[in-house]
Amino acid sequence: MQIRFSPEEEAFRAEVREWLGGALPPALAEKVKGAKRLTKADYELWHAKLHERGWLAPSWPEEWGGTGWTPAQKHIFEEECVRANAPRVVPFGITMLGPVLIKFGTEAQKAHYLPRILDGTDWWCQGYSEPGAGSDLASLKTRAVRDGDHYVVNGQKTWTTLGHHADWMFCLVRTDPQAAKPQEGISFLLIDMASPGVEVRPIITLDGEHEVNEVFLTDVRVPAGNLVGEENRGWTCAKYLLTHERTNIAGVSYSKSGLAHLKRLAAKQKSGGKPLAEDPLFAARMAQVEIDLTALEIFNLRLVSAAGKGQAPGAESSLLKIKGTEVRQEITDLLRRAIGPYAMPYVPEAFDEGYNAEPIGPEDAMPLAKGYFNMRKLSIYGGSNEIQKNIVSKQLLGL
Amino acid sequence: MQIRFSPEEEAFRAEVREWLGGALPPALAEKVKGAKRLTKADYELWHAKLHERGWLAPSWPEEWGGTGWTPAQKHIFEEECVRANAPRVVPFGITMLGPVLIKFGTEAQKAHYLPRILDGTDWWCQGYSEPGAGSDLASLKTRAVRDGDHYVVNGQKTWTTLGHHADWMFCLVRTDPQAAKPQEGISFLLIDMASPGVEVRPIITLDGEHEVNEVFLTDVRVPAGNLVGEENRGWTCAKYLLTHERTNIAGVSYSKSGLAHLKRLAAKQKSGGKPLAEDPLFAARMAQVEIDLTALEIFNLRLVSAAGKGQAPGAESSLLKIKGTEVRQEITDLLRRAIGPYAMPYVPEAFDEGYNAEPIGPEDAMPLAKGYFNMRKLSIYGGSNEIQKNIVSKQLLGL
Amino acid sequence: MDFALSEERRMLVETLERYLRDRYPIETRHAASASENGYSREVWEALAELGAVGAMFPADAGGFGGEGEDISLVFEELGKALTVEPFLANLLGGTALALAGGQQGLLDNVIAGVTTVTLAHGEPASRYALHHVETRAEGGRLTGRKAVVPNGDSADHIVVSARVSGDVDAPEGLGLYLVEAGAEGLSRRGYATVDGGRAAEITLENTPATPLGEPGQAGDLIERIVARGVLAASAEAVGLMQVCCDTTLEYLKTRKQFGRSIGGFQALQHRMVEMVMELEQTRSAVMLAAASLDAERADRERALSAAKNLAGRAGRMIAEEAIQLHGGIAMTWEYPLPHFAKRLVMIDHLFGDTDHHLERFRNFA
Amino acid sequence: MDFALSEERRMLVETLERYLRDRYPIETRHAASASENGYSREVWEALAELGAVGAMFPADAGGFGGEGEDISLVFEELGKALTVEPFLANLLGGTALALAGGQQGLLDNVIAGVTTVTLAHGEPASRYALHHVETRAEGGRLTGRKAVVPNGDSADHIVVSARVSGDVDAPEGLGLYLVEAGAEGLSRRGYATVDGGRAAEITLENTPATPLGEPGQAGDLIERIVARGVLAASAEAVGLMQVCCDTTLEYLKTRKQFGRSIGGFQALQHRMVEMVMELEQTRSAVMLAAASLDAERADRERALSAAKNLAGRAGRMIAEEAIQLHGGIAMTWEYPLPHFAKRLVMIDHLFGDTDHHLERFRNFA
Repeated sequence: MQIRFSPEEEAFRAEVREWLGGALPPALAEKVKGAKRLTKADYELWHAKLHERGWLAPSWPEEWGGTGWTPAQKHIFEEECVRANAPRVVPFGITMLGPVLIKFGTEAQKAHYLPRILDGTDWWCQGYSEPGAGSDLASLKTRAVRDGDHYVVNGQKTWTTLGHHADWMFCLVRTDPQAAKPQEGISFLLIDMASPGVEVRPIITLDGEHEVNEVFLTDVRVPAGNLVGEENRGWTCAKYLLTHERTNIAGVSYSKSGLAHLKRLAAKQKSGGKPLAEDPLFAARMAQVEIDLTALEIFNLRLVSAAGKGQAPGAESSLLKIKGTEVRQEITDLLRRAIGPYAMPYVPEAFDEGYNAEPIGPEDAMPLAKGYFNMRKLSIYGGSNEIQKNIVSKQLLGL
Repeated sequence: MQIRFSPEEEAFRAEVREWLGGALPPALAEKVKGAKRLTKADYELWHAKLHERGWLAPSWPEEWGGTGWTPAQKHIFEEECVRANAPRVVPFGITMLGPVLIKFGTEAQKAHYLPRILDGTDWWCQGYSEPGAGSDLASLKTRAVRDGDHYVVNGQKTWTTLGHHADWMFCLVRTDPQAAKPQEGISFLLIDMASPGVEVRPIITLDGEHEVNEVFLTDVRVPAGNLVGEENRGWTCAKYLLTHERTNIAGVSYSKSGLAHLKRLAAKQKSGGKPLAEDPLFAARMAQVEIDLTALEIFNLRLVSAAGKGQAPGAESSLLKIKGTEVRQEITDLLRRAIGPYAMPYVPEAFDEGYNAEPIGPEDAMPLAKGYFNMRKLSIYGGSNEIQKNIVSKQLLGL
Repeated sequence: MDFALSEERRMLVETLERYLRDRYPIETRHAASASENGYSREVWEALAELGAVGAMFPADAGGFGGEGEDISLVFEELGKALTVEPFLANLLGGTALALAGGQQGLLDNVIAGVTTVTLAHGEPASRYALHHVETRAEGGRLTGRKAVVPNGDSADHIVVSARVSGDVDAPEGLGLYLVEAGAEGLSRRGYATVDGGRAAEITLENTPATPLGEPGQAGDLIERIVARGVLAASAEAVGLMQVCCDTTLEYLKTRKQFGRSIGGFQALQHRMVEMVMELEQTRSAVMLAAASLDAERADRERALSAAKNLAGRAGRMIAEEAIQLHGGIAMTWEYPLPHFAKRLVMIDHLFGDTDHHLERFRNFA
Repeated sequence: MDFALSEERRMLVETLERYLRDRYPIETRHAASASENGYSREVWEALAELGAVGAMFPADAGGFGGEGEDISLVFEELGKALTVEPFLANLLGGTALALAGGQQGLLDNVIAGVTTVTLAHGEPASRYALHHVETRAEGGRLTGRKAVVPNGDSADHIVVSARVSGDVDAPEGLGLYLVEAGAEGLSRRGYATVDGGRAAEITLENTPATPLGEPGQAGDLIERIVARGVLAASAEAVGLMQVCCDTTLEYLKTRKQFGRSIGGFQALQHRMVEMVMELEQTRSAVMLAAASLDAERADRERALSAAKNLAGRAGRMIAEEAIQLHGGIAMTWEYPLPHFAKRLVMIDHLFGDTDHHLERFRNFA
């Protein structure tokens, strides 16, 4: 057993770190660090940088522009990107659609869409969730009816992250309402957001932000050639996508960044004349979550290592997701507690580029309570933690 | 709203306390305090003292020997008894069977059995649980078949507390296996433990103690006159018994005694040169459970007060039971932690009368780890906490 | 021992409940929150007229209540309606006026809803330390900074704590002063708060002020004012928790998933039971705190800290569980629940959080 | 990075597992526990022959392992079988001999299973303080009291810590000494422990002793010996947790209530998932601790304290949940599970409990 990274892996880490030092604009890293709002251009810039370096799509096969990295390398790469405060890569094209097209798409679909994902021509969004079908995808209601060489799509999608920036949406639609089981009769369709009948409406989240949307589809005509895989077999694509690349689901790197931030804050904040970091209860809470994170990181590496031997992560990745989100949420809770009364001010304009007023309260305090509430989503989306427990219970424990 | 006890109630408390000071032999109180084993004679002595004073059966109507106390008085009485380290009154005759007989028994049954409960002639035990039917009473299998003016009973009962001391057992038996619902077809029967075919076998619990038993019933002939209530309607008696007198289910007085013990120990134990009571983490854990207990006590009094106005405690008493057992168990956990390595010694003979060797470790340490394990039962018996949650969910929340 | 409400208090509660239910739907509340002062003057005046402000003060201060139970009942109702009107600010400022004496005319106007007052006590470096005051009082003029003052941007009058002498954390050497909103050298930076309220950073630069009571003797007064704040915040938390529990329970009953109402899933049922249990625990602790508000100091502070500790601990649990059991819809601004959850969690940042009061509880043992 | 076991270690684990499964059923274990020494000499010798003792020590001390991974693998297997044989005592005593040097002959006999040794370090007043030693060494003779010495009633040789100089809590001024079980002035009060093991209170009265290493310099040695104890106890906890989880899962699948297998109840499913999650967390922390056993001090102690904190915290949770999910049957002596649970909880009382190691973790940050 060798629990540490090998010299080769550490050399790779150094290479990534060095490249990030040059490629990532410091102003952009500052925005990410300060939890400022990112513009579409911010995302596009970073996308382009990664594409230029050839590091945009580590999970794709090399022939389509992938990197040929081992799971350990992918893990190191993601860890370093988070550590450097790089913007996240919007996952819908790269992480989600790409692997589905590569597995189920026609040669023509692959040749057309994959390069456009890489070069940033098409911004993709995801059309899975519907009102009334959160964690229960099989109950979706959006209908697609074949009409000549088109499908006519009617329905409503929701929680469409960054859909207001998107050119295209991949979408689950019901093509056979009479199918024996609800997850049969679903198809996987690619929809041009510029099509007549597509309307994107913002959803404002509890923290006052606009990141997700509703997408209304009214008599939207979609060419039959935009079907991926077989008609009525879209569930296969959806399941593949849900089980793909889940070793980084724990968000360990984000937790490490958050914990480092927490420690800096707690060292500066005073409580009863001493640094908060020396308050026995607060220090104990920080130490407890750090211990959990330490263990979680090893658990994550165990699965990365297994993936490196070709063992597909199964329901264990659900355990990672549950504990990972618990740890991240606990850290956001301690962050909001750390700043005491200064958790209260809420100045939405402070998160825009160009806001120059003096911050209220300690440095970096302003996004913290907002972040605490926003991060409640972690245990809800991507399959709620309750769904993950059901999966573990069934698949891993056989209950 | 008057959250404190009235002057009359406080006067009653003083009366109880004064009586306890005279009536309770100090050696017996010491045994209770030190978690020593109580002999049958110990229980009988205290039973007789209470009977002599007329305070043995506060929940019975005055005509049968009850006290006529308000719920608040009953509460105060129980609180003072625990505070004084009185032995508990074995509940099977007084708290359980008595009220059932008074409600459902014939005049002859009442006239025969009730005085014998009070004067200690009959020691009763409970025959409810069966192997394979812990919290699920309706699935019980013990059969009683009518044969002339007798029932012939075959089956097995378990968790029969102090059954090895008992003269009589009240028992749920199945008289109609063809009943439409499983809880129909059950009858409530009184069985003389001296009957041929009754065999009591000890169950040794995880802490090495003998308090509970299995009772095997083989062709036991029970006179038909020993049926309480109607044949096949025993479920009504059982339910009545389960919902009767539940305002003291939280065990607040026991928790208060335990907490006081914990504070004494933590003040004496040294950790890193200082009293453990000043260790910030340990002190925080003690304070946390004390806050929970403080709130629980008020919650308990709210229900006592409501009972005083004739409102029957409903599913709220299930909430009391859950939180009450959690608090008690947390205190036993802190007790075992308080004494550090000295939680380990296990000297069963130290809990017998007359053991005079020097204790191992700090005073009073020896029963603590044992007590922690024994008290796991609190959340299991009397309707497990899971069952209580089901009850609250259904009856209080309507889920 | 009797937990029933007196007839007068029952009527007050019913009046408040009816007004808020009928006249203060969530849209009205959001509009009030988004307005310049962050609350509705009209609602404030109407509630004052119904006696909700007067109930916070004893008869000898011109009110008709002022006991712990009055305060907790009012704030529980305010919590149930997610009220943003400046009750807490006026409870704090008004209590300062009432306890220090000498400003009955002003207090009468506060109780009548004609004018408003707040307390500017916390400072940028004080966190939750009860007596940490760096603001100096010299020659009847104040200089210093005050932090996160509730409704500090719109209050007509501000009671300011300032130090006459002593170290920054000493309970001795403190004074309370009345300052007019438009006073010379006073500047206010108002802002919204995460829970839909308003607060301000206040800077005083040689600002003229009227002493309330004996300068240098206010340490104990401040503790008793904050005690009322702790009780009010904890009682408001109970109201908020109640709504979070009720809303979640309703959602569990109506929301269908995998072909059945999600309230049928036992794991969710048991979590709902735990939420209700923590609500009842907090409610019980608040009852004890209310009954102990005028008890001797250690009893009072222990009961208050127990309540605030539970309000923070159970509050977080209930806020988080309510959102989690709802799922996505509770992440949207449009749905009322998350606003209750936000206020509930923010209460942990008022007058000391759950750990602060755990420590305080044991220090008063 | 590679989490696979080497071929040699895989074989060791399989050998141990097979022996314990085939030759050490719970009845054998109980009988061993109830015997005079509290363990089976025969089983101890057989396990020594299979290499389980030698695996705890490095080659230069006559063993063929001694790395963190060797120790953790052995103890995880011992935990899975609830072994009462004196592995921990001999790991501690043997490591003292190995690190101090000069007693190779004795150590060889320990490794061969021919003789046994333990460490008498803790004292009645030391609780979990690492260097609290009141026992005095003067003129090659020891006087003092030692508490809860593992297998201290039956060990042939006892390594005793004693103070040459310094305050009772000073890391400086400590020595380790070898004492024969029958030595003059040594008395032992042996007793059973809650988890089925044996321990002793040991009194030394001017007892002759052989110094191990340089007297006065043993502070660091003791930390390194205890480090191995912490790792062993944490790894044993993983084995115990595994059995608690497996047994409970099996019970959930087979036990019927209300007409269905109780494993079908979602509330219980989710709790079972949480148990497994904490098991995996602890297993992960123990892997890191094993890999850090020979790292520099802060890394080593942090990793060890993380593992021991989790072993205590997850251990309690899993022990309690395993009993609760079983219900009554887990309250009986006859059923194996509660014995695993008892040992699991008692591990929290070895070398510092979960709070002790939380504190230690942060002190090494």
